Amino acid sequence: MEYVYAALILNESGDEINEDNVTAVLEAAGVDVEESRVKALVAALEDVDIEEAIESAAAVPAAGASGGA
Amino acid sequence: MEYVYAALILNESGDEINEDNVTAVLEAAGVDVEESRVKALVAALEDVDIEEAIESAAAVPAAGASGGA
Amino acid sequence: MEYVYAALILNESGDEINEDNVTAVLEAAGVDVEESRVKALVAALEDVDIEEAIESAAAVPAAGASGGA
Amino acid sequence: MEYVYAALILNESGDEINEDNVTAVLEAAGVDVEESRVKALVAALEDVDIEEAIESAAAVPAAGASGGA
Amino acid sequence: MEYVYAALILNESGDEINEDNVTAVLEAAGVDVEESRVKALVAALEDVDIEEAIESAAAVPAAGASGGA
Amino acid sequence: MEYVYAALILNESGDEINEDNVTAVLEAAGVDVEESRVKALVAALEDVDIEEAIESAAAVPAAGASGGA
Amino acid sequence: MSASERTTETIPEWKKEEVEALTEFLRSYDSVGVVNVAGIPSRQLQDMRRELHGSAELRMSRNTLLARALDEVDDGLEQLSEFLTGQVGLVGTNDNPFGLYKELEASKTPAPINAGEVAPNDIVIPEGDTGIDPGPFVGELQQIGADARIQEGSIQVLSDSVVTEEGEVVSDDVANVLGELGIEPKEVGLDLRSVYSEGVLFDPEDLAIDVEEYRADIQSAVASARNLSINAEYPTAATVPAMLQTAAGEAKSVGLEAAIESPDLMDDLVSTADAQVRALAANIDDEDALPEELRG
Repeated sequence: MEYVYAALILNESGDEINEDNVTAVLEAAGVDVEESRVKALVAALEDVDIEEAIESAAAVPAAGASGGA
Repeated sequence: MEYVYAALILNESGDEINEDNVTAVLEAAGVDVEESRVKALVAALEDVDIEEAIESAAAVPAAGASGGA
Repeated sequence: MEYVYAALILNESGDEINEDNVTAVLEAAGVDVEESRVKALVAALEDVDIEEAIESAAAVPAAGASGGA
Repeated sequence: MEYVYAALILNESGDEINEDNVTAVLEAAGVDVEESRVKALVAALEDVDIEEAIESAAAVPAAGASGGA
Repeated sequence: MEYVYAALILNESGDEINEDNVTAVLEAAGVDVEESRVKALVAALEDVDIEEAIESAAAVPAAGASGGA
Repeated sequence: MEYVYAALILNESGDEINEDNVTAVLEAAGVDVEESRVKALVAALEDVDIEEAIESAAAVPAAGASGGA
Repeated sequence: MSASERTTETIPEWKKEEVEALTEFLRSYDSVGVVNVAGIPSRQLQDMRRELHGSAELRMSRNTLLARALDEVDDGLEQLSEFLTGQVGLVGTNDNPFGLYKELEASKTPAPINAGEVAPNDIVIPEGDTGIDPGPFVGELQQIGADARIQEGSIQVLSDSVVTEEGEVVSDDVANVLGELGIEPKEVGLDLRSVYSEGVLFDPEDLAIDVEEYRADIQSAVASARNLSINAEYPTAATVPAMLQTAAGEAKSVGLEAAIESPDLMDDLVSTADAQVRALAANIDDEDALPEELRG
């Protein structure tokens, strides 16, 4: 989940969510960064309205997670 | 919320959640870091069982998200 | 359920949900394809609004989440 | 969601969920496959028991249905 | 319940739900048809919105699914 | 759903649920029968204990009804 | 400048040494706070010093000397001078000031209150059995406003009773009763008035962090990340199970909607059909049209 958190910090700071910035944040936290995961994250977020995606409860997950817990 | 995200990245990377590390993560994300907020976060999280909070969050999301909407 | 998943991938890629395409997807996944099931699937989906059916799935879990909380 | 569907088909066929197989399934469906997303998916699934994850979902709708009624 | 099922099949095929048609369906299924019940059913259904009645059951299946699991 | 209804009528009449019988019931109702769906239906029902499936469903609606009340 | 030179000339050697020692103390810590020590019995103060040992250090002296030492260090610490009134001490710590505040709060202990003191909060005699045998004490309780009776062989308080409101002066009678019951309504400890830490002056209100709020923030942050991961279809180990569930749920929903004759769906299709036939039957008024099992 650390990759997603990194994107969320950038979203709040206003810096662009690109591969360099995500990598920099993760490295500052001592994460052993995998380039492909960074790429995938940036690609996945490209067309996403982050604010909206954060707020709209991902339907199943919550339920599923609690069921699985 | 960026301060909390920073703590969560450190929690996942396994690096200590201390003032230096939180500041480093935030600065890497271009956040204009307020030292006192970092201090407050670090002091507060000393008393929080982060793993437990994360797990219990799994149950919360849907509700939390809709509550926050 | 693999036949249905195949149809759903085609639904997302935009390729037609026909016997050839469903068969191709399943074979690529190493499924031992039964022609009659493919035919039945394609016939059954003919009059169904897949997007709508998917969305009705999303509606349930969300409720589940709050119920489970 | 097509990447996840592809993983689920492989799970049912019994073929390994690796980058090559996921890519093959998606390409057969005419998806313009992004390598990094495949990598991210496969990495995320590494320690996940798919059957268990799906079944814990099955338990949820019940609450959802009655809760929603 | 077979009489009511016969009505449901006719409802989907679009053929009229009348005594002849209900009787034909039941006989094709090897049912020893009671004329008076067919009459009563057809009369009773005259004022029923079948689609609506079916949809009111739609909430159940999801629950049923988990119940069956 | 007409294919499933047809199978359930046969289940009640006691006649075998085979391709011929299902087809006969559907044709009597004016359905334009697709052989592949009949085949798939009969094959899929082979391992299903219909009475049990119905009973597990019957248990739920009650719950659903009380939930709705 | 000349004024300070003049005072320096006039102060005795021991004071100079004391100021020097205090200055050294101040310089050795990142954060320095002023604490109110009024009303703390000396033995309790000793205990607190010992508890702080290792994370913080408490120094007391005459307020004028404390002020002089603060001035001497002169890197912003002099801002603490205004809090040097009454019985105070200085605490130094290399912990962060929020941590210091938490520690001081945690070290506070209950203490009895004396007649003539101002109640720091509502003083309550709680409902319950006092364990005291019937006697004149019940009258004393009633007199100060406690809902007391003799019941089942002892004096009982029937409901929580406020005997002195916050801000009121504690009377002799109340103090006596509280003493008799062993009620300690005060919280005694080092009361932080202000902290100066690495360039910032903190009020106690700034330092009172709500740990529960941070816990809630973590949950909300996790929820946001989950939502984003799933909605953006970026799988992570934490969210991929949920995505699998969603996908499986979607397939099931499509399968049921289309009545796909799949072995995985047959149970559900049969139960759906059954539910539908029952729902329709429920709309039929004429019992003659219903199968025996559904007739009322």
